[in-house]
Amino acid sequence: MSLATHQASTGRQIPDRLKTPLHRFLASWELLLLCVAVAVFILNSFASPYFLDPWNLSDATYNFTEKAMIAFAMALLIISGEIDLSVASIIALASTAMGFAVQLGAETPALILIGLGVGLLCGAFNGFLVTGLGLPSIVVTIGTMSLFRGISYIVLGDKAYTGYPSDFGFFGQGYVGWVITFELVLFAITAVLFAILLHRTNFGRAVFAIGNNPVGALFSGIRVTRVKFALFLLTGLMSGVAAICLTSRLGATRPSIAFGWELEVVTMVVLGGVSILGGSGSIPGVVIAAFVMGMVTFGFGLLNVPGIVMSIFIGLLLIAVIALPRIVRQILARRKA
Amino acid sequence: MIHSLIKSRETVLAAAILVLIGAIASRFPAFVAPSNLVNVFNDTAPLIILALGQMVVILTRCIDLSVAANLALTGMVVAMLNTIFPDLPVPLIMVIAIGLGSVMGLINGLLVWKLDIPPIVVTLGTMTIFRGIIFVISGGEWINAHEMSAAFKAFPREVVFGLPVLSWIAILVLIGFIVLIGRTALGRAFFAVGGNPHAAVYTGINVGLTQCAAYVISGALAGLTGYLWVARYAVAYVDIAGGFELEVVAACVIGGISIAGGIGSVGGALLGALFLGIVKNALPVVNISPFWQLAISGSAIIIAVAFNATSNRTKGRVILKKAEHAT
Amino acid sequence: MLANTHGIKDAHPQSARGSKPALSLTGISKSFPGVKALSEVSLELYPGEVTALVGENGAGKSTIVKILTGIYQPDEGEIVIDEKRVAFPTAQDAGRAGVTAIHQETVLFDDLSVAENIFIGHAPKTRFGLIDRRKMLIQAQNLLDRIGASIDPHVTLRDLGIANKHLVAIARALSIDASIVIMDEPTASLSHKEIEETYELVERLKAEGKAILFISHKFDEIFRIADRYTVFRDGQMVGAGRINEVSERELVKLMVGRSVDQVFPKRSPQLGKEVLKVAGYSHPTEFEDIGFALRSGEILGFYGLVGAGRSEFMQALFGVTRPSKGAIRIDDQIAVIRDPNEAIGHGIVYVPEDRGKQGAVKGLPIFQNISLPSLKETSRNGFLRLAEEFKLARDYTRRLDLRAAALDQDIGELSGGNQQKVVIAKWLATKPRVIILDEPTKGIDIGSKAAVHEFMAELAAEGLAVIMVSSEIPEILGMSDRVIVMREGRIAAEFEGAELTPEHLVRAAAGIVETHS
Amino acid sequence: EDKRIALVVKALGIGFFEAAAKGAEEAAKELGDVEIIYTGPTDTTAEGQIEVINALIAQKVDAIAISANDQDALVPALKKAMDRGITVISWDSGVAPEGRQLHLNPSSNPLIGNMIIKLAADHLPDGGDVAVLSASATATNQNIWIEEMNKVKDNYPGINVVATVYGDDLADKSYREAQGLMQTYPDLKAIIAPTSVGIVAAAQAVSDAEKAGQINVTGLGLPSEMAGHIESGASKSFAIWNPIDLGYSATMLAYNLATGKAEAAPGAEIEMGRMGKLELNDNNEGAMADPFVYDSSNINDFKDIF
Ligand SMILES: Nc1ncnc2c1ncn2[C@@H]1O[C@H](COP(=O)(O)OP(=O)(O)OP(=O)(O)O)[C@@H](O)[C@H]1O
Ligand SMILES: Nc1ncnc2c1ncn2[C@@H]1O[C@H](COP(=O)(O)OP(=O)(O)OP(=O)(O)O)[C@@H](O)[C@H]1O
Ligand SMILES: [Mg+2]
Ligand SMILES: [Mg+2]
Repeated sequence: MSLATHQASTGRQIPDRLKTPLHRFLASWELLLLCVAVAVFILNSFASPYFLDPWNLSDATYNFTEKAMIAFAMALLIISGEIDLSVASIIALASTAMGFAVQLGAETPALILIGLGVGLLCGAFNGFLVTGLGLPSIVVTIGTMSLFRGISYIVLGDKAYTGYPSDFGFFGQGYVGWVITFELVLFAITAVLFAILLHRTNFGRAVFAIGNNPVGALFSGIRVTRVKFALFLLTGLMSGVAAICLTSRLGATRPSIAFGWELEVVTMVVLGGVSILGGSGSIPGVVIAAFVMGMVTFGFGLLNVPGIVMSIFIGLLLIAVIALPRIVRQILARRKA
Repeated sequence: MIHSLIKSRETVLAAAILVLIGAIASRFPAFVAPSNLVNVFNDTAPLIILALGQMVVILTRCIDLSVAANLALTGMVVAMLNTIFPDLPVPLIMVIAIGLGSVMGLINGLLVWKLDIPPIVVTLGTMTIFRGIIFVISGGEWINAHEMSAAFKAFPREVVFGLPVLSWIAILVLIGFIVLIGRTALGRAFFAVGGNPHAAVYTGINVGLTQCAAYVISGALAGLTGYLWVARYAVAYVDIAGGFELEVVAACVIGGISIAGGIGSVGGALLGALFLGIVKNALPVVNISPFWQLAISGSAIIIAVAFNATSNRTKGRVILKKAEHAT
Repeated sequence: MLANTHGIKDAHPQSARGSKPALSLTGISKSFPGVKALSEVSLELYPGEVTALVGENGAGKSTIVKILTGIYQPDEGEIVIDEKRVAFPTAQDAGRAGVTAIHQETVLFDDLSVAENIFIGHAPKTRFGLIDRRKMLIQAQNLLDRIGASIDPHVTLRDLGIANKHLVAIARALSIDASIVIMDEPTASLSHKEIEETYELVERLKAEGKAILFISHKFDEIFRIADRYTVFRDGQMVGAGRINEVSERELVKLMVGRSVDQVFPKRSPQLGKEVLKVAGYSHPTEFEDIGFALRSGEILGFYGLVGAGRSEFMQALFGVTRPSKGAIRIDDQIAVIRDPNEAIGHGIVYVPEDRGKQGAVKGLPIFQNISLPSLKETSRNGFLRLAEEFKLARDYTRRLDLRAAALDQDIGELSGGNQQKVVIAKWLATKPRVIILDEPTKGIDIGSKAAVHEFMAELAAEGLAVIMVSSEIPEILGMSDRVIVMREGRIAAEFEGAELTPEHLVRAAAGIVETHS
Repeated sequence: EDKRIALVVKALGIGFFEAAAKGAEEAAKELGDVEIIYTGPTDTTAEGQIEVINALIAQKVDAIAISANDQDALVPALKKAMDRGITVISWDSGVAPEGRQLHLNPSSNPLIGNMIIKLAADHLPDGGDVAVLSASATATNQNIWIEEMNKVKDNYPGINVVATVYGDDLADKSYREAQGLMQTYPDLKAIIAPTSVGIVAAAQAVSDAEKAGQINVTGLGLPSEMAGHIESGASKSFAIWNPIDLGYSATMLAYNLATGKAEAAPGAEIEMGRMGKLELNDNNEGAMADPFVYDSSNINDFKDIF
């Protein structure tokens, strides 16, 4: 355009960036979390002689892999300003559907399609209620949390589905090589995919824009409802993936499967530095948070600390990790004043 | 205009409740017997009290997920106190319960106010911490009916003018809230802070302090309910009222309290709690298989919220004269 | 309530000249991360006098207002009121010390009633310390009557238009018994009639002996109502004095550090072929039967009183809301626009009026705001290319003379005017064919305003079709080739060439029958 | 070196299991070279138990004795434990045969099923409506007992089982369910709660409704928790096996298997200290002892013990 040059002469040169990438990393949440993770690792290896054993560490990954895979999708959803509290119930429903199919003689490939399909359907239902009817997601998903698991109870009652085909066990129990489990590999792959999706694509940018200002995003030509709907689908899909892994690992389905996981998933996301108010967060942060939570629970498990005492620690960690930087900032500000 | 809007929302909910009761009564007349309705109300009283506390928190754009854990911890503490000092008078126990609940509310409030940590994170954290503390102080042991003093257990059950004390307490709290919300500066500040926190600063309202006050109120009520709960069910253990926080939030939202803050009413919270309470009480009466209960309450929440949202869609401004007359 | 005896006794407006300042600021500094918003500025306000504070966007005007009302704390410096040094930890402290303000943004509560909005924080109380609702409503009604606003105090604020909300903000400011009244661009979102009423109000406050700080980018009003002026440039105080001792040119020069041509750009419109034709566009409740044609290179003005439905219509054209009837033709092809994305696809873009909500995505950096609607161009196969985004942002921010610390700075940290520049830049970057500008210079300083006008002219010259919604008559007259006047959701009149006079516009906008006032 | 035996329970904090842990400690003291690890998840889920089991495998404990939250879902984890050379037995609430070496039933299931309905019938000479308040719908042992009860209910003419409801082993939910039963069935004469949580809550609901004496709450409960209700008359009698004995026996069995002193096989008889011998059936299951009935005549002797 001709006037670009014309006006450029009057315009001031604004630098692209105020801080170098290294600067930003040094002040980042991820670095803080990484330090916590390293500290937990070191503490654990001193506290228990059993910790630094490849097989044990490999077993320990089950404490977080399935939850983390949901947490990646949940991170995107929370960044966009929504939340899905029904994820654990989606697992229950998807697992029930797979169990039902097994009774009808379904083989592993069909089971996988069913698990993913039910996850997608549940996600679509949530997405429709939130984007189609404009209802607040936190409430909608409290409702579907009861509804989805409720359907499992209707179908299963006090029964359990068992008898999954033996090759189905691979997803939750199989090893890819040495101590590397299939779930760990799946976890790593989904982590990379979600990191790319959120941080390197237009879709990811739209997610951030929506989380910061949904109206502004709409006025900028972003199809807000579509993006949000897609995020609910994605969360449903990842719950389906988790359902496959967990069902395969347990080899059985009961309606109470994965009870209470939604809060652990949300905790993981928040610990990972995703703003619960939407608008900011990162996948690497969630990955590190998953490791931290997994290692803390495993480390305490090795010391036979009861789960509930562990949860005190997770609760303190959640608050402390978020509070510490703020306290430090306040002290620095006061000293400067 | 806002009054008529809120009124209409409440009327819709009240009508839904009446229809629900009517439908149940048509097949199970015993359900609407006064004695049973008293029972249902009494059963719902803890939910009403907690929903009112939760309401002020939600009004200020916060959320308190720690209410049930607060309730359980306070309940455990007063139950343990009762076993150690069986002669402690009930009023003193209630003061202790309210005080302890307030302190826990204050912890939430200070974390939100002074450290600016998002409310859902704070209360998610304190929820697990409070539960854990119960385990630590009780060693995981239960405190059972026979370990509690008779006076301790009797108070909430005492019937006064045909209603148990538990119900009367809920009614008193309700009246207190009508005054607090409608007629005090603090009550209006809850709306201001939630409606537009940015603007609240400009009007000199201390946003953090107001939110903190909301948490203290919610905590105090959770503490009070903690004693009532433990005394009524005559048992205290780590998991009492587990998951109740979601029910409390659901009651608020069904009652039309906007999760985005700034919108809501005492009547709404009451009706939301009653709605859930009636559904819960009616299911076993209507003899629906226990396996259906979860799905039905889930659907009820979704339908109520969807209904509420459509009946409450803001019409916005109307420019055309013609349209103005038409509506 | 306003005419407190205190004010009348202490200050004699006639003899105010040379009297002691009611308020004086000295050596005030304030820094934000990366920006020094104010450095050692001083300012004095006198009872019974209006001091105009002028300066470019981002000069620090609103910052000083916020310091004076307890919203920000200064890093250094002192505030003296009635010869006493004071500090305002909260907004209520400022109110108690007799300082009240109408802020630049309307900071009110959508879900509370008008009366509550006016009195929140200092509502009248009954004997028992409870809020006296009846008294509150009566006092609110009185205040609204005083400023000539016909607003029902029972109504929920959400149901009011932007202009009426602003009037409520004014009423609120007056509900505080203050000796110092600050007005930060009070007329920016008001239309002709309300602006006149605001001027009358200022006169009355003056007569009551109040010291008034008046911030504005509109020079005609500054010269009309101010007694003194103070100029800020880049966070520093660069001049002050009596208004009758300075000329408009000098003031502008002080502000921008150079002289600026204030006349609207000369244009010789080269109208091309018709790009947009709207026929019978209707909405169930907001507008009806809107039809017009727009040619490339043309600037079409939309004038009307606030609330006439212009923005509502423009948003329908942009696909935010759906019309109930009507059709759009682009390049003589029927076009269906169901959402903004499709509008952008058709080359129609909209610079919204409500910058904070609809324009800027606060929380995202400047460069990402600019690239947001152009992501299809800057990305490859859906993958981001940051270098392209920065390039786009550099090009367009430079063209609009943006003031910012860096392109990766959060847009929310910019001053209002600079945010508007980013929003305009983001739309220009999509290389649109039709650009709709809704109050494009609202709250923009004079230098930038001229730049925006010049820009519009150049865009039109390049063959863009421009629709400009404006409530400022000089701007509408100075820029438009043709003007459509809207009234109550309908087209009331259309003017062109010699018919384009202020009288015509005002009469058409007001509806001839109602011109008795 | 000490043998480390893990006693894994459904959830920590339940009185019944705390008592079992006491029994395990008693066995450890008797054996001398045993260290007991008493552990379990926070709430009664299979996933929680799996995490605990993984941690125990990692510590290379010698034996795991588990009361399972889910008879199937724990199988893969327990199999892994056995693959790594850990002795696995289940007690109280069982695991499917492929996931454990043997299962110790507190008592024989038919005996319990018969016992709970007999307790109700004994106080209803003229017959009447009775209802069942169970734990969660997924609890293995409760379901088996109710099934066994239904098989023999025709032996008690006049006793009419009108409903089965679930209190999920939550005091408040059980309380509400009991209330619901009283409302739905005005002629209800007895509530059978084969769960220690449910029976207390039901008894409380009955006394709150001032129906103590009209409705008899019975089933399986702990003397310490039921003492008050026996006194008030809300419950005339109830049964339980001694959880201390159960923990003791489980520990003894696990020890004997882990040290190779015995082998789990159909028909085998395995020593369990003072509790005698466990006889295994074709499923490698055995019953410890008969349930014992508590009423106002003997409750005071036991209420301070467990
Ligand atoms: N909260 C904040 N954080 C960071 N920077 C800020 C903040 N508020 C203001 N600033 C910066 O301070 C400077 C002064 O802003 P201010 O709003 O006072 O300008 P102004 O003179 O009122 O401009 P306008 O005429 O556009 O309203 C600007 O550079 C702005 O970017
Ligand atoms: N009830 C309302 N509350 C808040 N904002 C509203 C309301 N109604 C409309 N608005 C917004 O206010 C602006 C006014 O739009 P409208 O088209 O009605 O008037 P207009 O002729 O553009 O007048 P002006 O823009 O000068 O106020 C629009 O941006 C619209 O979204
Ligand atoms: Mg400003
Ligand atoms: Mg407009």
